[in-house]
Amino acid sequence: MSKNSARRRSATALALAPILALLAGCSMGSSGSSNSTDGNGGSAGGAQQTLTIDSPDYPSTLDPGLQYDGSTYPVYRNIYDQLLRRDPDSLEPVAWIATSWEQSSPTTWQFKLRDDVKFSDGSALTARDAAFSLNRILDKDLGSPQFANFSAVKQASAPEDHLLVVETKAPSATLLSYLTTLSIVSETYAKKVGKAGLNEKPMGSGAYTLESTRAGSEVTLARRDTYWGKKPSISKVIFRAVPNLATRVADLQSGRAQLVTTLAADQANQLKSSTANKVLAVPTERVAYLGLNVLGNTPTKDLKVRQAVAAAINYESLIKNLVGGYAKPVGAVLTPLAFGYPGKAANFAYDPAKAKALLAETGNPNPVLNFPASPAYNAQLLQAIQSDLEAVGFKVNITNTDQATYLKKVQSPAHDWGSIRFGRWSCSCLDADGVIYPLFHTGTVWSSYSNKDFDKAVEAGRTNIDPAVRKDAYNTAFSILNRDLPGIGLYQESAIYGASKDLQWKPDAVESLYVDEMTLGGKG
Amino acid sequence: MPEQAEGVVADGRSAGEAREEVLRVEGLSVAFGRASERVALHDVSLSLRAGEVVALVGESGCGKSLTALSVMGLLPPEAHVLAGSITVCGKEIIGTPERLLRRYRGSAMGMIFQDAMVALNPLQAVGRQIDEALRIHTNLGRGQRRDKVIALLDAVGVPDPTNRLRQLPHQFSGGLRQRIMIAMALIGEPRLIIADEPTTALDVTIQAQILEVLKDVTQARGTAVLFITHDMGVVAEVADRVVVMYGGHVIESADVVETFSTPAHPYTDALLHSVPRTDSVRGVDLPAIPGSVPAPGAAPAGCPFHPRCSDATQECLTMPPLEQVLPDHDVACWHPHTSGRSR
Amino acid sequence: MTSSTLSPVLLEAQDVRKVYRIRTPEGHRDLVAVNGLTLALRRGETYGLVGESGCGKSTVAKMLLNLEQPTSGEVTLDGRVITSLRGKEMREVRKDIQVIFQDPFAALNGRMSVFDLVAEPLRVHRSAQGKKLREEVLDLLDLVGLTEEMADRYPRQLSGGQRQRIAIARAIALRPSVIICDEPVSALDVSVQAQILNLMNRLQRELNLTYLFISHDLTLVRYMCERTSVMYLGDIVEDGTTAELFDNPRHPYTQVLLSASPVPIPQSQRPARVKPRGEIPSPLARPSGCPFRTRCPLAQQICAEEVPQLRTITPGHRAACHFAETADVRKLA
Amino acid sequence: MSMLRRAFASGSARYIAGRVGQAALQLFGVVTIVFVVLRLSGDPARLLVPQQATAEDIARIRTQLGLDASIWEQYLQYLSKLPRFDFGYSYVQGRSAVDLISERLPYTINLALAALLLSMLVGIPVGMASAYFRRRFLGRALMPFVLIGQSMPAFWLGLLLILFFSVRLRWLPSTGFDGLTSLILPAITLASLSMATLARITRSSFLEQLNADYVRTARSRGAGTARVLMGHVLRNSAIPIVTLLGLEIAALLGGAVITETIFAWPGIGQLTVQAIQARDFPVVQAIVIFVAIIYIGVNLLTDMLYAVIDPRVRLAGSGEQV
Amino acid sequence: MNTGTGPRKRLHATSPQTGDLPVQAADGVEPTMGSVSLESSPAVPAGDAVTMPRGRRFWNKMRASRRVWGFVAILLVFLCFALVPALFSTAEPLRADLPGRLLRPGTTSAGVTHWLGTDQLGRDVWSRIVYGSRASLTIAFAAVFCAGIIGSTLGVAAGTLRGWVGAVIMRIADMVLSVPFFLLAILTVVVLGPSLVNVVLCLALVRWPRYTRVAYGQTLEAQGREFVRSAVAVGSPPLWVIRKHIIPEVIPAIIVVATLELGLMVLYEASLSFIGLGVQPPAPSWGSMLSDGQQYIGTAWWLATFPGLALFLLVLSVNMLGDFVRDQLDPSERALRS
Repeated sequence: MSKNSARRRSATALALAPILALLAGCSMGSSGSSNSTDGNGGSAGGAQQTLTIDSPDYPSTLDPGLQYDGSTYPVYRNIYDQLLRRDPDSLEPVAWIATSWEQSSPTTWQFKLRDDVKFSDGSALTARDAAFSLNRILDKDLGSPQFANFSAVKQASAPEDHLLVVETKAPSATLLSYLTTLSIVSETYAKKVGKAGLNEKPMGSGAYTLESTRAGSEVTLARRDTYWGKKPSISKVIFRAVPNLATRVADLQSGRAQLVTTLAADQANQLKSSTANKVLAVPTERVAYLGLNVLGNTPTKDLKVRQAVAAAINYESLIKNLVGGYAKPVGAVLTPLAFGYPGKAANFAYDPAKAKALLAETGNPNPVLNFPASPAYNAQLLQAIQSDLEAVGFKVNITNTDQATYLKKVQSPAHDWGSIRFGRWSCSCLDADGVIYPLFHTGTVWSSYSNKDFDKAVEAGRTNIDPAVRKDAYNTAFSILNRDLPGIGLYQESAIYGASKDLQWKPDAVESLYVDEMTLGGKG
Repeated sequence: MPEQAEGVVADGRSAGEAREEVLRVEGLSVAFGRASERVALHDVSLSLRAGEVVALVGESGCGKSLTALSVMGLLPPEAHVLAGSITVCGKEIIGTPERLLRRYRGSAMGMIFQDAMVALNPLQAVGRQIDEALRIHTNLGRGQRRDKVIALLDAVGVPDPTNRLRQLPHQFSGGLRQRIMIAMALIGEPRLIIADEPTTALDVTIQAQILEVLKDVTQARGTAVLFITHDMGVVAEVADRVVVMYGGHVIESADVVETFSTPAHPYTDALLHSVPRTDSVRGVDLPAIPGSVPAPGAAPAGCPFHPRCSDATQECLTMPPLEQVLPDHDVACWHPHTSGRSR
Repeated sequence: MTSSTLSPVLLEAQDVRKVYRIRTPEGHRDLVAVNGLTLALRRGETYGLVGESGCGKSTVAKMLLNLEQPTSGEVTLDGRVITSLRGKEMREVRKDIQVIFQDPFAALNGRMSVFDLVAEPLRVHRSAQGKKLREEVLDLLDLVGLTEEMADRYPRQLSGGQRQRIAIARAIALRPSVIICDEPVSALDVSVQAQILNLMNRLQRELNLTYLFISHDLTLVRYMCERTSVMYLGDIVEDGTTAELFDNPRHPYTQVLLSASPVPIPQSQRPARVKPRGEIPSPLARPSGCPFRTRCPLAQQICAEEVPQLRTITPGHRAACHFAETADVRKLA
Repeated sequence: MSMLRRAFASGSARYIAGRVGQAALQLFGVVTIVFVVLRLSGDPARLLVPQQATAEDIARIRTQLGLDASIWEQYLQYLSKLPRFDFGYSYVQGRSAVDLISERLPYTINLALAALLLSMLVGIPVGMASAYFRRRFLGRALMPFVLIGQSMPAFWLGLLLILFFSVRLRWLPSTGFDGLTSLILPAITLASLSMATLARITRSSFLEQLNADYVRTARSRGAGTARVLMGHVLRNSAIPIVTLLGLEIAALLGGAVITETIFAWPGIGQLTVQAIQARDFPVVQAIVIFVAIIYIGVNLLTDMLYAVIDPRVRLAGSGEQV
Repeated sequence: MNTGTGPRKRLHATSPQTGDLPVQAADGVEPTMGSVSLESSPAVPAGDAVTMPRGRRFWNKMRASRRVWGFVAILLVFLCFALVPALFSTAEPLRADLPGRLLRPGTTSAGVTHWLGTDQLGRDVWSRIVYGSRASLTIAFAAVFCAGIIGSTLGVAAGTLRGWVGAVIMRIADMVLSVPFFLLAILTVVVLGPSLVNVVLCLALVRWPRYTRVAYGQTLEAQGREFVRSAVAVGSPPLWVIRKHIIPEVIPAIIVVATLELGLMVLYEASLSFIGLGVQPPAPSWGSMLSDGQQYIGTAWWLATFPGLALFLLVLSVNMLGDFVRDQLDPSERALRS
């Protein structure tokens, strides 16, 4: 149906809704074709296996040029092929559509692409498509949120059918990392259907194609028989948005879903004793941290106060009790998975006596810390931190606002948001640059810290491609950070999944959720 | 009852003494409250013969409506019968199960209520409401019932009955509504009609019309009417016999002419004289009855009228029995006025 | 009796008219509640206004009290036009013109004690306070025949007659010169009515009150009033001294009304009644010509065509009928 | 049917036109207030960009969304598009706000009607029974029973139902939409609150009518309990019940946020919360308009229903007397 | 005049019918004063329902109803919790004890017996319920109070002023009613910032139109009452009429609505907590306990069940009392219709 008429029709429907509601019966339709959701992919082998995956949100778009949040990416990356993938174990970028690559200059990269890849409409995937996909994100008119990931790129081009050339503005050490997130769309198709069409009817070269969607709640993908790679064992996969955690667990327990994402530790532990289900967990590059306001007019301006905060927190207890062991201690605001991780720093150790002493030294043993938060963060964790801090004499006021207000507040250039905040950071790049640059570099939206030496070090890390030089730069940067404590690393988060015991799958650190790597059916 | 020899009485008045007794109330006492703490009817007795109109007279709270509701078996849940018997066409009402009573209501006895505006279901077409008694009590077909309803509406003077059947009560004027009430009470051809202040809410010009219709249709059918009112003018208009109640007691019962000419009970007498008459003189005080009517179930011991009675003596602190003072004229008073009022 | 005809006019209504705009399914329609009424009350008299329900007599009361604004015409009290008065000015005037409503159950706020009810007019006009207020209230209660101990009771504890006494005490609290009595006894038990009428008459003598006595009950009006107007469908159809009006009614409606009124005389001992035809028409659909013609036993062609004017038949006796001189419906009975 | 026709008769047309005019004004007010307050309350651009985005990235998105214009310009631009039913495109999903709403409408309607039906099927009989048997044990025991529903938060009740019927018994699906069975649990959850309110309204309305004079009249004709209740009282006590049902249906169609969240039901309620949290202005505004239209429409419908139930209630004003 | 026989002692010294002479009172008859004859007040046994003032009748009914006292007792207990929580709690409600988290009801840890178990941070559930009653009751009563005051004031104003002022008030009320609750709630919390006070304000802002509609209807009805006209006729100024006559008519219906709303407010606070905008942690409220506990419904049932039970008892008591009050004050129950 044509976009326009569809809109007009639904507009009329909207205007008449109250009447329609009563007159028209009310069948719940799904756009595209209707499907019967056979939730039980259960038993063995066969060609027809359906997998149902519950995650908290509905993908905000199926256009890979736009959003790439945790609910969106896992869906469309099964429809599209990426230029590169990561090795599930080493997490290094490895060949996928690009079979090999080389740097012809510090700012020019050349990628050789596969020549046997076809989009699901039958057309061949060429370097032009890849270049288009990248340039599209860089096109300011698209307004892609991914722009920031590729902002180092100057332009991409396709001098040959299967040769992709990417030029960066300056040498970029993280380019390959980011290119693992680049999904390749068909230039012809994208130009034909436009932005909206790409969202509603995505067409890629991946292992699955879109079968149907259902009003903000379900996306069904079907296996492509003409896929160039290994034929996936699961024939159909349904991504469902189930916002409530307890409901997701119930879905798994009742056999409604075979894989549920984003579990919390307590709920995961509940599944451990189950005979039908299991917990899949993997440490991610996501680091949980506390941001401390160094610039604003708050007690945390005082280094001693910041040190007291760092000493007041019982890291082990948080990890053991609240994150249920599904986390690992960190020594900085970075995970060991990322390049530039400096190792364990002495500062981050639970020592309440020291904290009290430090506070006593400041002359105010009971400083008041304002702790802005949003419902997006685990409330019990915040309360545990609050409790730890209050145990050494702080008075901590947690103030929840919704995420939009929260962001506006903590990103205010006036640095008047409060004293401490909790955050979870990942950059999909496995590199210190993606974490400490935006968090602590002078003038970035998140930073309430300013240190010229630190700025110099992270800038060096960003513009050099020599790993040794970079490693040095980050060592310097982290030593400054660990001294000044504008942030405190709490732990490395794990991605926790609940899965039916029938599901064979090894989750990876970047939470990619490739369905083609999963199989259903008894062991073996 | 001893003398119910006759079958159907075709003609009302001429049948005279031998007319069938339609209603007999004997020693009826009714009380309110869980412990019967408020006795609202004391030993009420009265009887009605076919074709007769008996006016039950009294002011608010004297028990006249309660008597009527007892006859219909429609006492409110907080009231109950202490003693006595009520027979309608020879059938006992007191103690009869609700299921059986339902069969009598609307067929053996019908009731006309005071305010037709609220006594009619405001949301049901009047035809349907009139028809309901037929639907309940007869096996007549739809058409037959409709014909009956139309004929009756015509008889009570509702113009264009065929079309107005479908209308709702609010679409009728007060007078027409009361005519509809009458038709509704009469449709089941009951032997007894209880009319509870059927014209109180109406204007005098309309009242005259309604009283006439009521008399006409009941006389034609030989229906006995227990006519409840507080208006002595209306009593004079309709009644054959008058039963006066006060404070839950029957205090006087007599022929209509005698009631007005020689009221024996001081209350009846005072009631007749406290109303301005054509010969009342402006500026000269009316002979008012002091005090006020006792609340239902709260009449003083003894003669309920004694606190307001100019003739009251110590004796009046016990209740006088209802005794015959003249032929066919009963009164419950220790000091009845037997020869009319002196003033 | 004749003294009142000599005393000056106190309350006067001049051609007051009240038309309500009513929305009906067929659009806006005019409901003529009062159709140009002229009335003059002389100081010290009791003036009767008789009519059946819907004839507009209560609307007249409300307009005289300035509780409703007339569509046209004006009301003067002691020579002062009060129709246009508002707010404070009108509240001052209210001291002088008071009202007794029909239903003492509805007209007294059940949440207030008798004392507060009687004290209310004194309080709002700040005419007495504290001990003086209490004395005055007790005086008023005494004046209407109630005891001091009644002061602490609530209306629901009182009988209808007692309630109406309280309403009267409220009305006389500010020593008004005129009291509009809108059906003052029709909600009361018959045996109590006489007490209230006697009280009203006594108060009139003692306080030199002027009454407008509105009623549907002819016998009451006949007993209470010196002069009387008869209303039908928003019009005055006949007025005059009460004696003349009742002894020699000239309008067929008055005659019918008199004839139809029930009197406590057994049917067999009084003349036959004249019953009007049909029912009172809706004020939304006033008949053309004479408003009574649809029910009048004597109606002629002319009655539909011409509106009969209120004209003097004998001095002090006016009627609005084309055949006022000869009409006598009683002959038809 | 004839009554229906009469209720909608010519005189009503003007009344309805007047009401629609008023409603339009009201709608305009709501839209304006929401428009202004929304824009003062948060920045959608910050929510759209990834964490590592720079201030320039955010500014770029703001320009892209037209949020850098003055609020007046934005407002005028928004208004100018409204007559064409152009409510704009979702910032988050890029799809037209109208599409997003209409896609979810059937789910919302289904759930709302199911819940309404359920609460009527339980609430009205319970209310009737507790009024009729008010002096007996049954009448007294029924109300606390329905009150349990009224005092349970939806998320608690919903999860209990899922745990019991889906996880333990495996009788009913926990989430999803497999026809009627999927509807049962969310409908019960949603109905629990309105059920109790409805029962109470029915009870009080019935109590009032049971004491009415016409009931005695009907009994004086020999009508029995069933006839009195169903033939007379029910219709006469319907108006407050219909009023409440109107409010309930408006509220339900406006979205049952928590029930929808628990059962992953893709209705308007979930969309509302998502859109507000993401400051997806076009969608929020479209929802506001949509809900207000429903509210106004249901109000109007309720008014018309009054006229059907009680012909004395004329849409156009006072009734006539013949 | 009297034809009876024997000597008679007159009950009345003179004939009361003459009216102008004082009447001697007999036993049980009111003595009269003044010159006008007087009806005796009806001799009604003391304690009779019909003649007692409303207030006393209410208390008598209440005293008679054992059920009602049960509900009053529940409310009183909650009130005591809220006023002096320290007397009833067995542990510090805010202190987290991570090793002792999610303990089953009845478990003893570190010398403290957790009768209702501990929550996900190891805090004592019973103590949190006790302390939580403070926030929950404050929110419920304060929100109802604020919304009731604002709403009824506006309703009475709209009803007395009518005209365009009334129309504007009522249209605004309609406007507020037609905005989804969550939108309004979130926007309010966003604009004001989350705090106990602001939750109250937010709920008041969302709920006032309910009272407005009821107050408006009652005011219109009261204005049609004859005693209001009577008050105007004696010259009462408008504010006097409103204060003395209209407001007392409006209040019973408002009380009825308020009792219905009270329970709802606790639920609403729970809903706000569910999306994180309710009472701020770590302060306990039943609503936040419920919403925090819901995730644990499959593993630690006691987290949500006990605050839920407390909420149920509160809602039940308030509702049953509300029903009782309504049955006594407002049998016609217009109150619920808007």
